[in-house]
Amino acid sequence: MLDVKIYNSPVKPTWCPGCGDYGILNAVKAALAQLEILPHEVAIFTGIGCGSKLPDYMTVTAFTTIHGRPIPVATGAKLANPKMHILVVAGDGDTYGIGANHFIQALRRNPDITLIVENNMVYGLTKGQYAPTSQKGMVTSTTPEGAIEVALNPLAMAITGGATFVARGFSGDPKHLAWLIAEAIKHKGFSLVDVLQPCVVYNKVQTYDFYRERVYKLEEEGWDPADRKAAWEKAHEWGDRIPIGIFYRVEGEPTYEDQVPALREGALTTQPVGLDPQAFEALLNEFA
Amino acid sequence: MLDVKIYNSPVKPTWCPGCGDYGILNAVKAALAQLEILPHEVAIFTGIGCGSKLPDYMTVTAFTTIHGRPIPVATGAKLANPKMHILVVAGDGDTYGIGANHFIQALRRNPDITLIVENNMVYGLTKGQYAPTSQKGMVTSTTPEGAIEVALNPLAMAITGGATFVARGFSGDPKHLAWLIAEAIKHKGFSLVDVLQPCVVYNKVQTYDFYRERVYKLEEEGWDPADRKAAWEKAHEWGDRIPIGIFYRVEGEPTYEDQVPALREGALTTQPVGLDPQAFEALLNEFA
Amino acid sequence: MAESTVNNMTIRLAGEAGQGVDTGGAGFAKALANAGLWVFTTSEFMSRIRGGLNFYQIRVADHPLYSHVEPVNLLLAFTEEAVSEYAGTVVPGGGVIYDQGLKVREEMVARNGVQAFPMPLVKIAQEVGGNRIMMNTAALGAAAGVVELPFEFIAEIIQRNFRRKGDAVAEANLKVAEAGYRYAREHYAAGFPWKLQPRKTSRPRLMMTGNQAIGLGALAAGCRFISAYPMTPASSIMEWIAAHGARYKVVVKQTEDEIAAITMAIGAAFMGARAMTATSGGGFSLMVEALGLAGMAEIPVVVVESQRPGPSTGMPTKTEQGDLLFVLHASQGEFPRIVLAPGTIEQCFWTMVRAFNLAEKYQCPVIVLTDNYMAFQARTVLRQDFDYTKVEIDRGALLTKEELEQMEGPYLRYKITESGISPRALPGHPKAVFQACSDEHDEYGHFEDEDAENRVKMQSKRMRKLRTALAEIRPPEVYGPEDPEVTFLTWGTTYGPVREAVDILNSQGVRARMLHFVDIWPFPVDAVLPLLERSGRLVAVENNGTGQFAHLLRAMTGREVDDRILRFDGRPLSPDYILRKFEEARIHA
Amino acid sequence: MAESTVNNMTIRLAGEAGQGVDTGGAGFAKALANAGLWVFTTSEFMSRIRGGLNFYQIRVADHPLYSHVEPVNLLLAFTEEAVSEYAGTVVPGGGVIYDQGLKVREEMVARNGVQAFPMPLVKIAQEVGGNRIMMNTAALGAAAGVVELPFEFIAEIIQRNFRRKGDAVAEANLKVAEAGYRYAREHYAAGFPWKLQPRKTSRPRLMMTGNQAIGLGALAAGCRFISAYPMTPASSIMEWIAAHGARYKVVVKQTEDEIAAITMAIGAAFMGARAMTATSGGGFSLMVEALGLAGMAEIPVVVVESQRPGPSTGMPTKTEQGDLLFVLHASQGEFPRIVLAPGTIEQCFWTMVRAFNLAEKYQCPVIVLTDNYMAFQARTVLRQDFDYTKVEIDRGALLTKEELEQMEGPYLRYKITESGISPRALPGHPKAVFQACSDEHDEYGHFEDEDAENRVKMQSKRMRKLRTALAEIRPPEVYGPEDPEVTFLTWGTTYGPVREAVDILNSQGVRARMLHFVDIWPFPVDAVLPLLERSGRLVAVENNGTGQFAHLLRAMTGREVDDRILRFDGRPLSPDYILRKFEEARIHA
Ligand SMILES: Cc1ncc(C[n+]2csc(CCOP(=O)(O)OP(=O)(O)O)c2C)c(N)n1
Ligand SMILES: Cc1ncc(C[n+]2csc(CCOP(=O)(O)OP(=O)(O)O)c2C)c(N)n1
Ligand code: SF4
Ligand code: SF4
Ligand SMILES: [Mg+2]
Ligand SMILES: [Mg+2]
Repeated sequence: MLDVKIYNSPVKPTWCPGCGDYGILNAVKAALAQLEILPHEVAIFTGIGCGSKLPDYMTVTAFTTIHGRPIPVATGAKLANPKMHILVVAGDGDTYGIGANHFIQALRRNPDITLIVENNMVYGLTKGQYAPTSQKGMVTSTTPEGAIEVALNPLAMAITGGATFVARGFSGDPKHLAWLIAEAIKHKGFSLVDVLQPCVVYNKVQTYDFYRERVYKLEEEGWDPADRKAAWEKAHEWGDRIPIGIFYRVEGEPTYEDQVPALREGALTTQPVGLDPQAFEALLNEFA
Repeated sequence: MLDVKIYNSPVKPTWCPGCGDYGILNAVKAALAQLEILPHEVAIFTGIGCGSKLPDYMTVTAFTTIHGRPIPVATGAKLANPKMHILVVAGDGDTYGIGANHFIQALRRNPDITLIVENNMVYGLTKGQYAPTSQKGMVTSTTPEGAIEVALNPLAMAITGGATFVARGFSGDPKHLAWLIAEAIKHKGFSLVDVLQPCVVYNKVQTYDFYRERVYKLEEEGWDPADRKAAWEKAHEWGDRIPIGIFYRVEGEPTYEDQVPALREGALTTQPVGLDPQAFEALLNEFA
Repeated sequence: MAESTVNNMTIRLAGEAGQGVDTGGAGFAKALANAGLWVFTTSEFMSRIRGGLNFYQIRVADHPLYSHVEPVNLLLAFTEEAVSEYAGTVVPGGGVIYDQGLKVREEMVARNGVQAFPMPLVKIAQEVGGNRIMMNTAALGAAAGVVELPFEFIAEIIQRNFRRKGDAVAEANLKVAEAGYRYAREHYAAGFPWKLQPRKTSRPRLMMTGNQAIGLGALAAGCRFISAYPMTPASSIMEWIAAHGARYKVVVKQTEDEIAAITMAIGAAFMGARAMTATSGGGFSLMVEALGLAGMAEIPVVVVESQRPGPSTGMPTKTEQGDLLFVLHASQGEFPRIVLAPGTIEQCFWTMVRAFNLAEKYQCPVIVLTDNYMAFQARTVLRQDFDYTKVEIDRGALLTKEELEQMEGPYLRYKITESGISPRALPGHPKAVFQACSDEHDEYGHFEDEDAENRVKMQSKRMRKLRTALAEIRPPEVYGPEDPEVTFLTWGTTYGPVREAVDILNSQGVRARMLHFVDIWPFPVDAVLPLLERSGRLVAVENNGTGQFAHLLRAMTGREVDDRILRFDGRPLSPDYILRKFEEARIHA
Repeated sequence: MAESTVNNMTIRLAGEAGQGVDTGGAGFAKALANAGLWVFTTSEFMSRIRGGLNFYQIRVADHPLYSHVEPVNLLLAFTEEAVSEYAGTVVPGGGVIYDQGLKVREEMVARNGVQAFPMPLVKIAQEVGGNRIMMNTAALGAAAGVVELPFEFIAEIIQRNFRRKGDAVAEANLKVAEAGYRYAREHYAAGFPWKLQPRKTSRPRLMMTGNQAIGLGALAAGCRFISAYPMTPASSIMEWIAAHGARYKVVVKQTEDEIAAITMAIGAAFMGARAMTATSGGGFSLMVEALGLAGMAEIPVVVVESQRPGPSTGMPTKTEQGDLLFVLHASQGEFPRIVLAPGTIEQCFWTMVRAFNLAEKYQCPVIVLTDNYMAFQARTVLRQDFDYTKVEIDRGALLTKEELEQMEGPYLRYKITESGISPRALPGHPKAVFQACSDEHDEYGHFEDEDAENRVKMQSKRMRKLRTALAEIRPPEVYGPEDPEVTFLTWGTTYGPVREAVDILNSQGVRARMLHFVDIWPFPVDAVLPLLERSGRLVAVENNGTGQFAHLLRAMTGREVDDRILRFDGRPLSPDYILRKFEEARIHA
């Protein structure tokens, strides 16, 4: 167990007081400390949004990319250097809106990446438009008569798409969340931790109280995360009771990077750049 | 029942002899004829690929858009003029590759659009690279050691994502396919007909024979398409037996266009352009 | 006490996000407009939702205003940081209003002859209204008190703004404002030289922001469809239209991304609805491919590109004109597009009307280029300048039902014509069966991506539309004397700052002129050449780092500018800034 | 019989997709190369997988070739359509080989002195090889027979090409080829004036295509990562690298779209792998946003943009240089990028090596602009021109482990420096903890999207890299005499056609010169200005419809070209075309 302070940063968060992102920041730090992963051994990739500012408030290798694209950037990074721990931290807009295609494709690739989604069911940074996870009927600046789309179900999508680790956390319970994130990082393969994150400014429905009244922990009810079909069904539970915890987990599936022929001899980044002259001559011979 | 000949076009298909797309073309024509939809009452939107050339070989209103984008173009068209029948015809690359985000989002919007996917599990027009629906291990020009991604399951995705009509056809059985397409068009809401389409040049595994030996019709086995969970499970059946038919159907869900406030008084395209002067003055008053 | 200056000052409200800087400022500006004064507001916001430091700045005068200016006469500071950061912007003799409870060292404020106006604002709010959040209402009242604006104007705006929150809230706020007003008037008004006095106006005025004018223009033009994805500073265009969508029958769709935004609009336009999207540079980047689709398939679509500083995410809440060359050349291959960059609130409105007409007449994408500065600026304008009888809807060569019915032979969607314009039919009519096509095609719309001769014909046809359009492309506005010593070359949203700089220079005896471009592409080269001949020193003034318009001018005319006044620190150009740089250049020359 | 011309002719194979036009042509070309001849091939393919009409054309000579030419001496037509479409391209005295079984009217062929060479190709194939598919092997044999190339060269290539299909197949094909050879030699060789004779070569040669040279250059440069999405004409770059990925340890990823393609490459480059992507204009459109990310976050990434005719889907299998201004200005805001456009196979190779070096030295995106013409052309080149000892890997200011360990104070990823280059550290080292950032940032990489001063510093730092890079940007290649009457200004893949046109003009007594640009951005203005002073008539030669380079030249130098020779029908420029247009312009002038 490392001291979480090593991840501290001089930068003060610009999040609103009470924002659910604070709990996620603390949970990420706690999970890394628990797993004894040093700041240079992990790289965090984010998109753009309130939540995506997270690594700016840490001391850690990071890349704040563009809105919606942290997953492919992280995938390229993982393939270049599989030895680094790779986290993606992004908003629901980043992940299930503009970036949803990358999300879908990552599920079936199974790179050893942990995706933490700050799911506040709203577009925070752009001032409160609705999000793909907004519940039908939600009134926002772009849906003054209420959203007419059915909300996207990230967990059911992930399970269907081939994810090997699917969990949901609640930023109001950072300890539980830290445990989930640590489990996700330990998992070999792609892991999703969708986090119920209250946005105290723009989401007046899914508040701390809303969740506190509803969430319960799967592991406390003896949930078996090995059953994919049951997990899919469970992912649909959203009402008076909202489950958090690990919905689905399967170990032993090969990771993406494990299957790439070019990586058999290790990370690309540690090998000399350029070709062996003989290898080059062999290439030229193909054209002779 | 109209004469299918009214959809004929002077343009000769450029598809390879034996291509599964011929069967789909015939089935589309037959379904339209059966439903007595005239060429100007339907608009077909396609992407780019072998299959996406389909409306070029018909007499019908059409828009061959860009690779991956027929779904949003069609959605815009439907919202502008809900009276037109709207079909999207596109390749698996178009729909589940580059365009997968639009696919996912359309599922939860439920516009009254029929999506027909020419699923040959390969990129035909660009000469045989693997596709999102290619089976793991498939050897192509970009995967000389075999694809390492798990194939995307379009039906399970569609069911999970909120589709209200999910079916699979086989282009080697155009009669059955025409029936499916007609059912899909009749369905009020978003309908997916994923078509097993042999590519005789680039897919040497999923051939006509491969399918002929395996496909069976759900409706012949008394399948109940009302059960969403069962449909999701059924969508995973892929082996010695491959089901075709309607996996899932739910009627009565409101369509996207039905819920848009601005459309309550009918199609946008039939209304005069510009504002009533009094309405304009009322707007100006907001700034006074 | 110094002689007082009436109706010519700048007031800045500053504080954290969430403290009501924006709404308070807008309310105060509105009160001034109601008092018959001319108002110009700008603001600066951080990319965060709560906290930080934002300001909203109101310039007010007896005459129409086109720009903000930098010096502040009265600062309303809601936080300590607001005092320490912005006290330096206040001119000698000016004042800083702040709550006594803030940890502010009076000497800090009182440097350079600036007056400190500490007041018990929170106390007033709590005592009179019962609520410390009403502190900013007290401050607004205090500001009015210091400048001696009759209280009725503040009262009216409070009534209006708080009405929907219930009478009790309105009443409480009114009381708080009045208490603030009285306190300030009593303690500080006598020593404060800037005053605001109501004026009678004969011609009714409106106050609106750039993005509102864009939304209003779109509605006036008959826009029926907007699909967009939120992005500062464009978001409020969609939001404003959304608020009016049900009533004015406009379909408003927030999409999954900008690719869907523009392609949905293209689908709607294909069907015949006037359709648009709005975004900033990052979102426009994602629209690039579909822009070419509209070019090739000849779909009329209007794209508002509201610039902010790049590259990439850049400075999300700041301003820049860095995307000109980008939008001019975006997408592979060559196709006609029209680029318009309005310079005033009025031009935002009329440009949108023209944009929809030009899009349908030339069946191509029209890009309206604006930016953060324009999006958020608010100005008093004359109501008569938004005269709906002058709004003409021209749908171009759109075939009527009758024309279609009488048509002999098949309908050719992409008919080769001298003008390049092929008569357009909307889907749904039995005669209007055709294919729109992103591939090179024949006149019907069928794929024809082999034939060389057809290619040359089709590509030439499309490009001819640009030549045809040139006839109605407007020359730059010439402002200032004949025979200038110096000509400021500028475009888009810099209109106001440059115009005011030109006025000041002329008042100082420098024969300065402005050439301002709204219509940028197709480039009105024939109109420009004679103007360059008698330009004197030619100075490009642009809110970017390289002088993109100067680059374009040289490419199109060969003429290189003699100098460049550029700004790329995320802040808008201002008359002050331009004059400063102009002076520096003169010294160095 | 006319006097014969030795080793100077063009052979065209034409037929349906799927008939082996491509592989047969490439095999024949290789045989000629093995015979010590210089070869240049081009091809034209339809956007379909089977059927239609394609051709593959081989120009062969005793001296190095840089371009194809249009007139054909010998046509191998596999279908009736191939005869009817292309017989007109054959010069008087030339011949058309086709199967007797085709419905071809001999008079059709024999117009204008062209000779018909009907032969029983299918019969030969069936009798000798047992298989009618081998007809094209018979035709290739026949072609060699007519030009009297010793059969051994055909034999060798057949052995090599069919080996992997088993000895029996190779043997059968050999027999078929020989029978075709014999038949043609007996019946038609005497009357055919063009002959090919083997030459001894002292310097070993290679034959490769543009896309292969790009792939080879990438591997030589140490590229370890390519993520791309298929798009003609770029696809074969990824495919060629994929075929070598396992052996040469290059991660090759076909992605879900071009956005993922470039962003994955950016991720890999961030980690320290040399990374690239390759696409055509439509795909590049989708990469535009991430290009700016690479610019802002200072990530070295190489993007090959292989042009084809737009707008939009356009003509997928044809050629054009229509994307120059697009790639120069793509993405919002202003940031450094480097644009290189190789003109020959050799330049494709070396440009890729330079691209990776420049990307890492200046920590910015480098765009290599090529097109369909270059992608598919094959040429014999000297092996010595691919000398690996001359390949230098320069990773620029990349901090070593030792340097990092000795570093005092925190590592500043975006340190402000005079050159604009901030020393780069790769993630994974305890000292290399930093943030790469798409938002405006401070030296560490933290968000700093408010501060005006920091913005100016950072933006200026980034832009300074371009000034620094200018020192190693190469001037255009000057080819032709001093004191020219006419200068052809050209760039990228038009090198060969223009060079050969210049040669012909000079041989005719016209003092013509070529200025050819590989390095386009940053624009080498200082090197260019003196060259323009003594240019004579300045004529832009471009494979597009508007003269995009001429536009750029004027923007950068003020100099307008006197004339433009443009082509935008989807076909490449050729020496013949250039001379024809040059002559026309002379007549009209
Ligand atoms: C291409 C692009 N489009 C739009 C934006 C504007 N934008 C910034 S953050 C954001 C959405 C934020 O929502 P989410 O991802 O849910 O994050 P949150 O702020 O809620 O944490 C948007 C639309 C952008 N930066 N880039
Ligand atoms: C943005 C973009 N990227 C790539 C391409 C090239 N391209 C054309 S069709 C196609 C894929 C075809 O596969 P699919 O959609 O499955 O259709 P099929 O040809 O198999 O019917 C691709 C990658 C393109 N046209 N546009
Ligand atoms: S707007 Fe919402 S998500 Fe953003 S910082 Fe504030 S509370 Fe958090
Ligand atoms: S390549 Fe495949 S999908 Fe394309 S036309 Fe040929 S058989 Fe059909
Ligand atoms: Mg969110
Ligand atoms: Mg396919």
